[in-house]
Amino acid sequence: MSEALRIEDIHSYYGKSHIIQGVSLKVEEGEIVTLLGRNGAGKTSTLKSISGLLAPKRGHVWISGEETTGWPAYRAAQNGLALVPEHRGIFGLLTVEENLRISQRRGAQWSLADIYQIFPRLEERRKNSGGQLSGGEQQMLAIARALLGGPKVLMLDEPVEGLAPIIVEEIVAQIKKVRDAGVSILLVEQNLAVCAELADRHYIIELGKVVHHATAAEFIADHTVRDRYLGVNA
Amino acid sequence: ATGAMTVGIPVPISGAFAANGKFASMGAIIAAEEAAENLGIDISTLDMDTEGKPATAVRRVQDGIAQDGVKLFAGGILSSESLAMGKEIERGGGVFMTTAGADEITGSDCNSATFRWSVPTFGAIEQTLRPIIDAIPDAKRWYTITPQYVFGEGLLSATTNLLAEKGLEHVGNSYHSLVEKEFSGYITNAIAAKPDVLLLLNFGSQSSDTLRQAISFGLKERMTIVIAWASGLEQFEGLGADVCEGVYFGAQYWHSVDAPLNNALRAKVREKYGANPNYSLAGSYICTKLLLDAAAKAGTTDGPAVAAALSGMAYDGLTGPETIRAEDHQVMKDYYLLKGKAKADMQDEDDYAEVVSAGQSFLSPADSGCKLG
Amino acid sequence: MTQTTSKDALVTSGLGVTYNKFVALADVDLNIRENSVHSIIGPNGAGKTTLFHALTGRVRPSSGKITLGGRDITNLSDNERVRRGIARSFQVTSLFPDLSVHENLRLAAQGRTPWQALAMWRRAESNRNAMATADEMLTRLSLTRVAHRAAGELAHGQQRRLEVGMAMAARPRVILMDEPTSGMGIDDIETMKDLIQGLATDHTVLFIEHNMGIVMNISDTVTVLRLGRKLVEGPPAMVRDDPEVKKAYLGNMITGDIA
Amino acid sequence: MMLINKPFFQFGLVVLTVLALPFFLRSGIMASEILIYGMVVAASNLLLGYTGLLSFGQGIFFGAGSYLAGIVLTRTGVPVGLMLPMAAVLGTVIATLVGGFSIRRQGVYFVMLTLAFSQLFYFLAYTFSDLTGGDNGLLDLPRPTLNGVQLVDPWSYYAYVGVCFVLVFAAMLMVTQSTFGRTLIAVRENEERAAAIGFPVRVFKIAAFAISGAVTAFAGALHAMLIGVAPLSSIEYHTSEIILVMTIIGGSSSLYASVLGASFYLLMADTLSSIWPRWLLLLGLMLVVVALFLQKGLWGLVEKVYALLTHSRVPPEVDPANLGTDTPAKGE
Amino acid sequence: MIYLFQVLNGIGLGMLYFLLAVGLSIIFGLLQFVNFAHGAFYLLGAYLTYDLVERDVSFWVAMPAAAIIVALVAGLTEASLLRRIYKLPHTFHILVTVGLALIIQEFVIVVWGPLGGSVATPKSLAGVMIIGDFIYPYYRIFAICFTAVLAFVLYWALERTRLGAIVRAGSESTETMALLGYDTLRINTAVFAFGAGLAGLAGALAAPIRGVEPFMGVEALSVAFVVVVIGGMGSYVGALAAGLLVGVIQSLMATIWPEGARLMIYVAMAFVIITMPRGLFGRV
Ligand SMILES: Nc1ncnc2c1ncn2[C@@H]1O[C@H](COP(=O)(O)OP(=O)(O)OP(=O)(O)O)[C@@H](O)[C@H]1O
Ligand SMILES: Nc1ncnc2c1ncn2[C@@H]1O[C@H](COP(=O)(O)OP(=O)(O)OP(=O)(O)O)[C@@H](O)[C@H]1O
Ligand SMILES: CC(C)C[C@H](N)C(=O)O
Ligand SMILES: [Mg+2]
Ligand SMILES: [Mg+2]
Repeated sequence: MSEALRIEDIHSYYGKSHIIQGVSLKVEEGEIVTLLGRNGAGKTSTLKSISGLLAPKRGHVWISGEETTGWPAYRAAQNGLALVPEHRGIFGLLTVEENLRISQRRGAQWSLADIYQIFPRLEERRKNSGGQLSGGEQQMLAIARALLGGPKVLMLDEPVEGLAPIIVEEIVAQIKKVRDAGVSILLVEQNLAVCAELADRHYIIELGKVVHHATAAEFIADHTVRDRYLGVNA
Repeated sequence: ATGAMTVGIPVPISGAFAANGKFASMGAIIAAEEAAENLGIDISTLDMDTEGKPATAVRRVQDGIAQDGVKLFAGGILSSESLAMGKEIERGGGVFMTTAGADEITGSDCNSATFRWSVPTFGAIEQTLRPIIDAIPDAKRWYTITPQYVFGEGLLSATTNLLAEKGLEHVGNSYHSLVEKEFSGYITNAIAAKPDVLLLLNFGSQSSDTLRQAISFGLKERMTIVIAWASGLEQFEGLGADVCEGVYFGAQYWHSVDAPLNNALRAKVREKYGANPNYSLAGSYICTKLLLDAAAKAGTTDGPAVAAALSGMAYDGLTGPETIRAEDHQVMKDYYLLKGKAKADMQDEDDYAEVVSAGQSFLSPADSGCKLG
Repeated sequence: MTQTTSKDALVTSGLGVTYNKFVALADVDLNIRENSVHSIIGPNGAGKTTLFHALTGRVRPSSGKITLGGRDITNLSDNERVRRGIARSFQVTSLFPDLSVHENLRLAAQGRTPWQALAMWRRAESNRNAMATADEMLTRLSLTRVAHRAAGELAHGQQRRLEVGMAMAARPRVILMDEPTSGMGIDDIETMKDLIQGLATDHTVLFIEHNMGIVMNISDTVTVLRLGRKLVEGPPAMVRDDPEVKKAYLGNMITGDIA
Repeated sequence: MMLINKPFFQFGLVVLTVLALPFFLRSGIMASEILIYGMVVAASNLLLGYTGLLSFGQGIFFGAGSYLAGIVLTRTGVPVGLMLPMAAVLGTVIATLVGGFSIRRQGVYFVMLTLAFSQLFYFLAYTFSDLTGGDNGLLDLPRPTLNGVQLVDPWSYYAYVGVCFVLVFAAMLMVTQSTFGRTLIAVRENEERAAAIGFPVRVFKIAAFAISGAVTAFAGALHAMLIGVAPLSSIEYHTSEIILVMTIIGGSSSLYASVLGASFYLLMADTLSSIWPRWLLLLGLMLVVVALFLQKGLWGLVEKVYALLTHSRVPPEVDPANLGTDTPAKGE
Repeated sequence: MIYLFQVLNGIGLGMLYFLLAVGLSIIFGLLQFVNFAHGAFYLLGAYLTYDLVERDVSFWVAMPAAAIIVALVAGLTEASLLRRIYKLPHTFHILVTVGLALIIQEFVIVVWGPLGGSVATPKSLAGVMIIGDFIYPYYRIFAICFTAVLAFVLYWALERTRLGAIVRAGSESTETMALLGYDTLRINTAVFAFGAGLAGLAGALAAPIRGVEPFMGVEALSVAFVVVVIGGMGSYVGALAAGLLVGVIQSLMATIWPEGARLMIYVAMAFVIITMPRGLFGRV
């Protein structure tokens, strides 16, 4: 089965408010796909619905062929689905190293050593508690943790939000490496430059619906779409 | 005779002294039924949960007086609640009979409405210690463990006086608070003082805990252990025969005592509840009984009248002939010294102890510090 | 010299902060001119937020001196400093979520005269100027429509605006904003940009920002921090072209310039 | 704000309660106790509901008040009219001390500190028995006298308490409506922000304690006169616990909720305990039920009903009043 | 000399207090949950031991059995009840656990009656050790050693293993734990049951020393709180150090100023929180 991730007609709610109103998308193996959209469009909620943090009321989710609809988050995770959430979810009381250790799972293609190579800053601060990291450092730690879990599918929610450009570049490069290691990636990002840099395909979501779908090339070419849905020049 | 009568039974039914409360209300009921028979009027008892707290106790009593027009009250396990209730009942024009321990009740805080059946601390110590001293003359060194409140203080001062009089050595005392449960520290003190006798002046579960821990420290083999004021049969049940064997207990009441009224009560309780009466039950029984008899005699439940009838009354009690002293409303009755039996020697499952001696000793009203008009 | 300082709203000299052993900020000298828009940029972990913490009195500086309008405030408590005219907005939105937007602002305004608030007999509404300030802020932030909604119910963009409004309501001389546009959509960013620019007329503005679009367009001065130290300081154009800065921070400018 | 939470309406309810109780209760003692605890619980509510401080120390102030009554009335000639304000002052002083120390920590640690203090004061009272009467407590407290007549009859004393109750409550309503009260709410909602916009948070917390202590001690004194004793049990940790339970059962979104909580608890305890000796088991069950299904307390229920009747907005599910105690202690 | 004895005795006491408190501390550490029912689990453990020994079950079977039963009861309670209230403010944690404590305590009275009872020390450990003037029961010596070993094993498990880190991580964000592939609900239940089980074990161990009575839980709870707070919430080492400290203070006071023994414990507690806000070893 060459599909790493596939979701069909997902509907999710927060209490009564119908936030995700029928999203379908797929990520082929080894692909990087981005999910674009304005604030509040439903990007994070989509990721939550896939990971099981937010149980969809309708629709289906397959992770590398196996249907995981309605699974609790921990099962999906054990099944190779990693989500790096917006708020990063660093364990403030654990040291950086402990944060990483508890995230290790057998068969992961990344060792602690690799991680420190990739994020030297984390090695410098490994004895600090997670709570003492700056915003950027926390983001790095969050991604590092996801990798240690040895994911088949990696979902990143605005991974470079609030990061300095130099770090952004590092991370972009890093994400490429991850992809090359055979991990399929679903990326939520507001920063078009980053998307353009990375993605093979794009989905644009608005008000909880996928409103546009394009390959990287089409997307670069097509200004009208970008203006319409993302209001870049607004 | 008068019409229907109600006796209020203000005792701790919930809380740390719940056990005493449970038995107390059982005893009261028996007394009420008896009286109902004899007097041919219906008599009811009204349980009032004091939760062992003076505040609650007083409120219940106030309500009893104001709502249900209750005038007769038999109960009060804890000194604090009994003292408070006594005052309130006097104000409310009722009459109160209690078994609580503090000397004040028929001493400095005595009042026209309050009577006390149980022997105060002075008598308790006299009747517990003298026989022991005679029995084991070479026990020269005594150590005491005392709860820090009036009841304990009373027992302690009586003890020191007696030891002084007998020229025996009081080698030390450890005070503890009323919530203490860990006594190993005090026992260590006692061990260090090398006494011949360890005298426990605390009450209820605290004296049980102290005894258990003392025994686990092997003190039974090294010295004589005495509990001056055992709470009665239920305490023996809690401790078990092995623990009690060879230990001396002072007691207000013992079910096997051969007195007409007691034999009758024992029989009644056996057939009604299939068990022997213990101190809480018996105490409550006699208090209720006395109140009812007096009320019948007075032809009214009105406090002062009943009180008058009680004062000076002489009757056949649970410990034999008993009289109620008019000057301070203290009942003159026997206090017992018991000695724990070995399991093997027990005749029946409640035969935990033999009665070593019984007798009466009371301070004169003058010395008790009671000023009753 | 003397007349430059007279123009300086906020001055730090040799300011340093260390967390346990870790040096987060070291001898930073800043001169923030009155009614200027002064932005702080720098890599994550450079010490920007820490600098704000030090300026507002949230953390004690381990060395150095802070003066506000010539008065030394280094040892004043955080609430003292608010009375002296420093107010801040937070990198992570921090409001009174269950209170109405109006009440949020009223409190912020009242915070200028906190001891008055100890009056247990005076009704809150009786403080005329606090009420007035609140209303004024509502219009300036164009939140009047939602004035009586609970702050927690607002959309992200509105919450960020209120966050800034809370700082403004204290009518401070110097207003500190920590990444006012973080997590905002492009359109919201524009509004925020204009708002900040407008502030400069009657406040001195000091803000942390990662969005170069804003930094380069509206700042009078830009200070670049790195590893807790001041790297470069100057007008946007100069900073933008500084090779050091490029290397240390901006890289190939893949953030921000797109907006 | 819902109509039923508006100050004038709440005051109406208070007055109504005082007038109505005599018709519903046979016992003037019980009625008086309800009013007295009503004050105590409202004072605890001022801390829990308005400031977000979960205090296990309320019993300290209550006991202090009743001891002061005991000492003053039995050992000095000071009249009741003077004794009551003295109690309030004493309460303020102790509360300021206890509060001042406790608020150095937040969240659970704060709770634990107040707990430690309540134990500490219990043992102080217990140990220094010449002042407090130790386990016996102080006996023979007289009821107040109005122009020569002593208020022996429960209902006449009830009237006396009723007047105090209405006055105290009016004062507390005023406090909660004042700038001060509104600032307390801000502190509860987001302490860090409150400090950042210029409020000396600690001062406000301590002030809240002071008021709470004053009212509680005042009530404590009234209670001592009600039962004629100043018992050790008043200052017990257990008393603090019950006060807290009443506060939560009542709910903390309005002051009157506290009166509701107090009445409900006292009446329930009174009936249950006469029905079944093991009534505490039922109480336990009830606490669980309240926590699961009645998080805004009885008053929350009233609000819901009212909202249904008037189709107005129902307030948020979890009582925001408690969020303050939710944030675990963060190190400064 | 006497002071030396008191210190030794205090250490014995302290180990018991440690065992009593450590469960509370662990539970708080993971769930940020103040468990006012902890004392009740201690009570239950003691009564189960009492009951089993009364039925002539060997103490050595009764003790672990009691602990396990308590753990099961606690686990069920967690899964069916407490689980629902973690999200709520502390207020409700306290309300529910206070309620739970009452329920268990009254339940004990209903089943075993309001009177207490004694639990005989196992034959093998009857008798006392005598060194010069110093007398100490073998059973208490056993209790010390037993707890000491247990303490060591626990320490290793909590601070040195990945498991420990997981437990501590869980205390911060269950959602993130889930994203990392951990079934947090199960972890919570397990840890709560374990913590309560330790309380039950403490009760079982204490039964032969103190006997049983329905209100032993209340006192136990307040001691446990003091220990946990002095040691630092959620800190394991803290619980150990504080347990010993409290034990020794209490013992020494028994000689120096007996009336004040309890008072001093709380003085110490207040003092520590004020001078060392996080307790001796607190992380939070
Ligand atoms: N926990 C929640 N409860 C209620 N509504 C929510 C919740 N989280 C998000 N929403 C709403 O769902 C909608 C989509 O939110 P979501 O976070 O998925 O958007 P997003 O595309 O991730 O936005 P951003 O780019 O700011 O992250 C928004 O309108 C938001 O207000
Ligand atoms: N409480 C603390 N204890 C120890 N170190 C800390 C603490 N807070 C921050 N730090 C460290 O100080 C440095 C500066 O942190 P700060 O939050 O000021 O960075 P920043 O410039 O705001 O980064 P960002 O742009 O990501 O917010 C970081 O390396 C951070 O790890
Ligand atoms: C019942 C009494 C003999 C003892 C009890 N503790 C009291 O306070 O009096
Ligand atoms: Mg999002
Ligand atoms: Mg920052």
